[in-house]
Amino acid sequence: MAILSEFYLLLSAAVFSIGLYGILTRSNALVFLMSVELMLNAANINLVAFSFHYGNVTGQVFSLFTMALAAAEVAIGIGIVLVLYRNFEDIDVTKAATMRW
Amino acid sequence: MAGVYDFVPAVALLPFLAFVVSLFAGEYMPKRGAEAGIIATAGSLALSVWTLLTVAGITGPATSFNENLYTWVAGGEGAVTLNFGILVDPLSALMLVIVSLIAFLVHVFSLGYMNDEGETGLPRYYAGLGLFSASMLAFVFSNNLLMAFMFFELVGLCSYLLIGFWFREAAPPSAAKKAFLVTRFGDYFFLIGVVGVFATFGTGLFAPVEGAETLASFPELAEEALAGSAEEAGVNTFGYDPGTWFTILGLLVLGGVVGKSAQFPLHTWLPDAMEGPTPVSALIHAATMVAAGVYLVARMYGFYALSPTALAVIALIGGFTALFAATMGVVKQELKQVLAYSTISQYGYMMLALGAGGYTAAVFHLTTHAVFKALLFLGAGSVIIAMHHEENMWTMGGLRDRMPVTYYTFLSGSLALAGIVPFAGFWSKDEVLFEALIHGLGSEGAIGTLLLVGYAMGLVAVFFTAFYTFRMVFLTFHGEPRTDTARDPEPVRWNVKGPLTVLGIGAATVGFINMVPVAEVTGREIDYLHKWLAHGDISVTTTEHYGELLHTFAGVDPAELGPVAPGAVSLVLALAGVGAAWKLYNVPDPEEHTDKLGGAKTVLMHNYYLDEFQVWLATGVTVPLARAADKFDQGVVDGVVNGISSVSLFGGSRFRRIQSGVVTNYATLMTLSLVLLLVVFVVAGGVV
Amino acid sequence: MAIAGPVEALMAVALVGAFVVFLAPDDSAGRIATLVSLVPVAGSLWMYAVFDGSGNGLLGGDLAFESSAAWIALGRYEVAWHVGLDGISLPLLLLTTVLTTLALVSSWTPIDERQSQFYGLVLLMEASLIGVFTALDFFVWLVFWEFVLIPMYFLIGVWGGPRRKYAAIKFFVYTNVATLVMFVGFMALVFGLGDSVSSFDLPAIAQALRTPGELGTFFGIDPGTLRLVAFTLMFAGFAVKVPVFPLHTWLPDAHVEAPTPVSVLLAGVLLKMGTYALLRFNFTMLQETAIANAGVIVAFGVVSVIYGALLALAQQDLKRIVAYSSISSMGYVILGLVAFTPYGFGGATFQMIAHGLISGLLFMVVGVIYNETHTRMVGDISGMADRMPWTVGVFVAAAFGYMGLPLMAGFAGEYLIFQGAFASTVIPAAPLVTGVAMFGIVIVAGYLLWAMQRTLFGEYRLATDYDVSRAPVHDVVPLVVLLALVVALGVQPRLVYDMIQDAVNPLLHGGVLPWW
Amino acid sequence: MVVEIGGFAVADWVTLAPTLVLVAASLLVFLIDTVEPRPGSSSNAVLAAVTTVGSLLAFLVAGYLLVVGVGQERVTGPVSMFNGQLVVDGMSLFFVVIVGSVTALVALASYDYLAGEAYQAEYYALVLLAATGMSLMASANSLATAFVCLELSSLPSYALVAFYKDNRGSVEASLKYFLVGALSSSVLVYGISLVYAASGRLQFGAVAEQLGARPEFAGVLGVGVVMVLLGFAFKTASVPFHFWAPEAYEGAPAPVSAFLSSASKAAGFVLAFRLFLTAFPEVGGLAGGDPAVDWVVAVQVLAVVTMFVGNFAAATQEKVKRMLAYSSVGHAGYVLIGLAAISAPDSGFVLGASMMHLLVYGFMNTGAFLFVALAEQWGIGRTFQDFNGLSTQAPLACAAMTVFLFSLAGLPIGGGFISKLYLLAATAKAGTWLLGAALIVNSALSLYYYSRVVKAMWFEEPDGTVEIESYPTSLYAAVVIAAVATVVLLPAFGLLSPSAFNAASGLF
Amino acid sequence: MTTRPRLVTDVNYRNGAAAVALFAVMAWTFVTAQFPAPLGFGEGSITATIGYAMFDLLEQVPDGHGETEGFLVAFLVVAVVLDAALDGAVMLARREEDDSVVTALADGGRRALGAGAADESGSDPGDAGSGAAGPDAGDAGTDGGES
Repeated sequence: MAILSEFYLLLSAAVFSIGLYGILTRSNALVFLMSVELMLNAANINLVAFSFHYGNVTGQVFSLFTMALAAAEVAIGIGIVLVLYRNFEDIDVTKAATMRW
Repeated sequence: MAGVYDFVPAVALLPFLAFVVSLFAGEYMPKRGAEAGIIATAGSLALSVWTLLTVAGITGPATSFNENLYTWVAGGEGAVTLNFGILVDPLSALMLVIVSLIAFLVHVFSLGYMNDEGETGLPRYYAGLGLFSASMLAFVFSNNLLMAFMFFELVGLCSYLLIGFWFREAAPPSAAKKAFLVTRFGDYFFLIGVVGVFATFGTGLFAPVEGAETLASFPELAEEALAGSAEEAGVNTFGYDPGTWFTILGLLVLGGVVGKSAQFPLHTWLPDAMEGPTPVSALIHAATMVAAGVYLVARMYGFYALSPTALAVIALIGGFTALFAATMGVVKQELKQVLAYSTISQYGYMMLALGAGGYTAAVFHLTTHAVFKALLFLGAGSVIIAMHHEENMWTMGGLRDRMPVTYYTFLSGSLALAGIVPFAGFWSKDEVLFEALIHGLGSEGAIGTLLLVGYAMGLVAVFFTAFYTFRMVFLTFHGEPRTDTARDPEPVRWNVKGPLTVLGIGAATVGFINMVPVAEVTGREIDYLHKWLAHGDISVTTTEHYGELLHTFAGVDPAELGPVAPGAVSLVLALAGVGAAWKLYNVPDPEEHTDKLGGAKTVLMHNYYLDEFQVWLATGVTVPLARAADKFDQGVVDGVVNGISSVSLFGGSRFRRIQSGVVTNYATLMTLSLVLLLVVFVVAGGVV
Repeated sequence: MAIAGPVEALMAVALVGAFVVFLAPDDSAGRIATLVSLVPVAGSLWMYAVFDGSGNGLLGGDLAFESSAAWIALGRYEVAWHVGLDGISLPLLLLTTVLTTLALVSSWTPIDERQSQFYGLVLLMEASLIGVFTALDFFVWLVFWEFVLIPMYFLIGVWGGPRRKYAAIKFFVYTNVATLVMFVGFMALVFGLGDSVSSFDLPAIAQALRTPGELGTFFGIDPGTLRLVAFTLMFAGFAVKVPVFPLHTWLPDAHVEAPTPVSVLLAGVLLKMGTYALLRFNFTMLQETAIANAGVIVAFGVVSVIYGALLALAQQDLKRIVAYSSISSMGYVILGLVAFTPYGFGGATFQMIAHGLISGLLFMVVGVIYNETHTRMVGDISGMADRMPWTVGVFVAAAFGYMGLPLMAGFAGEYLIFQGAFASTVIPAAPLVTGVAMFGIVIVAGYLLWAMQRTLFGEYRLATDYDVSRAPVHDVVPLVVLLALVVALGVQPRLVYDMIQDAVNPLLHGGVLPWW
Repeated sequence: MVVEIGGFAVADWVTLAPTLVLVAASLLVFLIDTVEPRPGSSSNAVLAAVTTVGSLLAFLVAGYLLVVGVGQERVTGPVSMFNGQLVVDGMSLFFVVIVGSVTALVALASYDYLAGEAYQAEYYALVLLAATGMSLMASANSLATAFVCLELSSLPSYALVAFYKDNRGSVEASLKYFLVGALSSSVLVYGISLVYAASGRLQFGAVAEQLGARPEFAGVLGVGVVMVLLGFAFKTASVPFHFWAPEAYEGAPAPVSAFLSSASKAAGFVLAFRLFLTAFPEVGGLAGGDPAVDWVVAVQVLAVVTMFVGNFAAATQEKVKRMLAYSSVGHAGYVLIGLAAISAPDSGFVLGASMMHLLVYGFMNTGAFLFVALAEQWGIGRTFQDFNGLSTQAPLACAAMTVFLFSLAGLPIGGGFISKLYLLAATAKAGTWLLGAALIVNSALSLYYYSRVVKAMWFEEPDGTVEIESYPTSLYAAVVIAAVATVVLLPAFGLLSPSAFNAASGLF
Repeated sequence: MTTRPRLVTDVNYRNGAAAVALFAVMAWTFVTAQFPAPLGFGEGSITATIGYAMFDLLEQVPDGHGETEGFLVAFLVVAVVLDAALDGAVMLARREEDDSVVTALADGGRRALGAGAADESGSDPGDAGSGAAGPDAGDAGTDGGES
């Protein structure tokens, strides 16, 4: 007995929202990066679940690419966080707010 | 036929050339441009006389002339064609002579009044005179209403230029402005009338043009429309009854007449216009600008004769103005002011005559008035030269002995003005009153009553006219000199005396062309002017035809009454006026009896507060209105424009605050908009 | 049909001349520009002499100097370079070239910095103005129409008065919005025509719009409503340029701040773009809409006349007076256009020329006085006639021309409009409405006479510290030339009126109009 | 597998030549960097030259392919390759032309701009890699490819914005860009996963086929479509995912701002066009009937809001560069009209308008940012007042800037005039009056703020504190070339508009 | 001060509500969707299929794995992406010898002159408030409340 696909969706929505919640409430850049990872993985849950739902492997393959891209993104992200720290002596994303309006 | 008619345009063109020459070359001429003007007006006079003789049939068979010469604008199908053309008939031929004669004399007189006094800017002066004469002459021979209007306006321009000749002083430019503005106000109605006439009839011709196909004149078309149906005559009456519509048009045109001929209530500019050089005043009052209005009514009399209402209005305006202006003339202290009011008054008589069906009388009075009023102004100019440009009569006195030529010619003019037999004014004024009386008596209904009212006012005015005229004469020339200047006036030269003499003789004799009472009494046919105007090559501009029209359409008919008794009445009144003046002012040391008038004097001195009223209209109504409009424009109309921009920019400056600089806030906003979009487009299923 | 003709040559001369002048030294830029601008004058006079067009260019008349070439395809719509002249555009072309040259000459005195840029921009503007009055393709026309704004913006903004920046931006944005609004209106029409047109060729569109039944339903809007919407949008767009109350407030600011030669062109030519466009678009293409709403349109015209004149009465600045009176005078053009009579159209077109010359003249003469006195306020100067007799003489003549003195061009234009409007069967209560509008001639006399009395006459007095002397000859020459033109056109309007009449008559035939 | 190019039969991947040129150039840059790791000025010139030539070549090749009709109806029809993951058609080539031209201009300008900076090789390599990603986005025909290519263009961009590592503005800009970008790509990929959930496919055509007009899971699909739409909104700097744009453009080195605001935006748009028109036409109701997911209206809303946000915020800026950044947001709103008004019967007309606007925008906006680069190079400051009287010292550059600004505002001095009116006509054609009205209002407002710069340069008196000493050649050249191109695009608009129209029509 | 983790106290719960709202909307949508039973995979190695798919060897994909799509392009591009990421990350992360220099590009190199920016703010509505918005002005946290 397979689990109904709606529940995968619900799970992924929950993961997505948790990641988003982290982004919205926390100001630490690294937490931000981690939260983004959560959100990307929420998508992966969907992809894998619906790969099974439709009986094709497309979703699974794509989820692999998503992971790879997540890694690349974090690489750049960490680089930016580094220079952020050097310039602002902090990794609080809300501190870097000199440009506005 | 290369006859005199081919040269008629030159009557106006010669003074125009003089204008050009004086303007550009006057600086280099010994008399600063006067030469050109004198030669040109002399030429015009000669041509005019020749024309008159031709029309009279003295050089050949009596003819008239009416042709379009020049297409100003051709509108093509469905639109009227606007032409310039020349109409020479007895009326215009006579007027041409009068105008060119006066213009010539004024030019000569100006040598004495302007050149000898060492005025500067003379080329401008003579250029103005030239243009003035040219415009008036062209106006006189215009064969259609539009052309007439155009030169009518040019006359107004010239009056502006000449009244404001001494522009460095404060008063003349103001007077010039007033003259133009007030007449412009009248011309506004005139212009509507012109447009209306063309729109109604498709033509503005005063008289039909004979040619390959005859072009009908608008009075004829109006006559046809009244007689038959408007559609048949091809007349568009804009949904009105033809009679009503023609009355409206006539009254609109009359607006211009009232303005230019200084009739009540648009007469206020004329006394102010005395700020101009005196020869200019002579020209304006005698032959050009002011005469233009009355001439216009005479010119299109065939149209007015169709409308009893218009006639009654003309007569009433005329009669009232005659009396009204005469009363104001009684209290004036300046020589020229008195003359100014007398002009208004006299033109009122002409209007009265026209309104009362006395076409010939009006033309007669126009003629005699041209002569004696020009004389009086030039005489006044002579006095002013003598008095070193002092115009107040109370500073004069006793000039009779020191300047006899001026005195006797002036006296001749005054007698004419006062209407003392046998001077010119008597005959013409008498006829005006006579015509008003007989038509008032002879016409049925309201028009008859109204004409009688006009007559009554005119009759009363006779007394006042004689009174103020001789008050003026006595104060100026009789008694003891009241100032040193009056004791030792500056002598005047031939160029002043010459024109005075010519006109002085004229003022005494010109009335003989139409001595109706004498003709009546003696039974001899010496009413030459009647004959002159009664017949003509162009039948629709003859008094015969006008008489028919008056009878048929306006219901104006003469009563059977001899001219002698009414003439005697007015003569008695005139003599009474002279006598009163004699009694009061022909004393060595006259007093200002006007003080006895009390409050009435104040009212009269202020010209019944009409100036004040008109100034109030301009500065008390129009200017505040304009200011209010300006405030509205700046505040509301422009305010909305600027407001939109301010609101946008303010909105922008608030709007950009969304970009708070904190990336977490961005994320929140992004999330919220995502939620919003989802709610609208997914949960609710779209906008609609 | 040639690909390039005299029209292109005129434009090219102005355009190339503009760039030459941009690179010229400041000292000689004015002279070079003037010389260059004489070529278009000569060219347009030659075109006038050999003009062989007939009929209305948009309604199948024979165009003179026509040329066309394919240009752009927007979707399935062809945009082609298409220029040509008919009896309406040729007089306006003449006005443009002549007035530009005179404005250039009159710039010699007042423009004393960055001359090469100034004169180059004026020539640039001339090139685009030529385009506006000759283009026969909507997009080509629109390019020129909008391009005019750019040199104008700089001319006001760089060389203008104290509030030049405000005035420049106001003018710029205001008129630009107007263009966009108008554009949408026109596009709706073109698209509403559906398959019956496949280009933006104005004659094709005009003829299609005048053919009953060609305009289809567009997005549920029935043809009648579509016409009304398009008419409204286009009228609003053009009304800004004219300008018509209440869309006029950019004008006084622009005029007052602009340097005098620019005011000359602004009043003399740029305003005519608006009425020209109204004539070409609204009153050629959407006649039944215009006729059905004549009452509203004429109200805008009459209100402009009276309101503009009243505003002029309240002003103290000579240029502002002339600026507001331009609103008044252009109101007459609206009155003439909406009359739908031969003289209405003809008079309106003639009035464009006449007002172009006279307002240009009046601005120029105010400028000459300003050059000497450095003030334009009525209260600051009096008795100028004492010091500058000839200039004042021209001033008086120009002012009377403006008041509609007979035998000057303004009278001819106004009279013909009145004649046309009075007999109009389209305007409700035409005689009355015309009569009301005509009251403008009294007010105009009021404020001009008042201003003249205060400034020109009376005792000489000046509130600024300048030594006033007679104006230099090159300041006076353009005045005299203009005055001569004004008089010539007043005495013989047929110099241009015949071709105008020939070009406007077809507007009253065929199409949707019942008769004429 | 075989297509014909100009008479020669070649393998289908040859049509990807522009992309391959870009990749090759980036590898060459890496190679040069390897040979001389700490480059001197001479190798900087080589790097810049390689980048410029490479992107120019890509531009020319794409242009050639476009002209000879590759991938277009009149020759071969769309060239689909790699089992439908990529497609080369008129639209993709058209956008490669845009990307290539912008990249070439940016690379040319960067030579002077970067003089004396370290990490030049990395800079050029990243530019080229990002350009590669953008050119591939134009061809992507599958959600997977699309996402990967999008990341290829995004990741180098983040790094490029932070190029001035020790400059707070640059780093802050990069941080915000990255964070917003990361969030957006999460949203995008989640959206993709939902589309997959609703259809079981990732390739555009297959998705459309599976969904049909009445998809079973409209709700899930709807969430997916909206999320994908917003993912692209990030790339195109459209509201509500535009927040990064003002900061990133302001903080980044000016050539990078030019690159991002022109090329990157164009790439985002082409992908959006292709995705929505080939994957979601029927669910959007384009084939008739009620839409299951009314994304057209959603785009309309976004377009209007984007216009207003961008232009109103731009109107009151103090800094020229930030003003241009906001105006770039505003222009995204204009271009969105291409999708928003797509319901028209004649959609090629509408979409072609957007494409032409992006093309012209590529030159005029790049030019404007490059002028700012010039100003930064001069060190005169960034506010409007700092530009006061600049025309007296640098008339040529100021004239070029004037051309850019007026063209951006839609005045007939450059191609922007026709493209903006074309867009306005498109709104009329589609009967979307609200869009037209919004375009008019915003256009007017934009004229106001663009002319503020012009006013500062030409009307104001210089304050006299700044002397311009250098006139950097390559930067000047780039500015002037962009200006000339902008002007030439007015008369030459007709040379390209049929391509855009045909390419756009080809999507239906 | 030790470096052990501490309870975070500066959590912005208000912003978090947005995420909760999003979850509510998504959950409502997903729960209302009625998906049929999953098809599931048929015969064949999924791992192998993933490999075939990555290399576009689609003819090798077993029938039971449905219409699996090819990913060769994505595969190649990801390779380049990783390249780019590496390049970018290295560039950013590399430490300079003298990284103490901190300039603000946002000031255009005119920090010294920045104070005079309010020259003509009165004359032009567009410049309203120019004095208040200096680039470094609001750094201290005056801007928290906007959103």
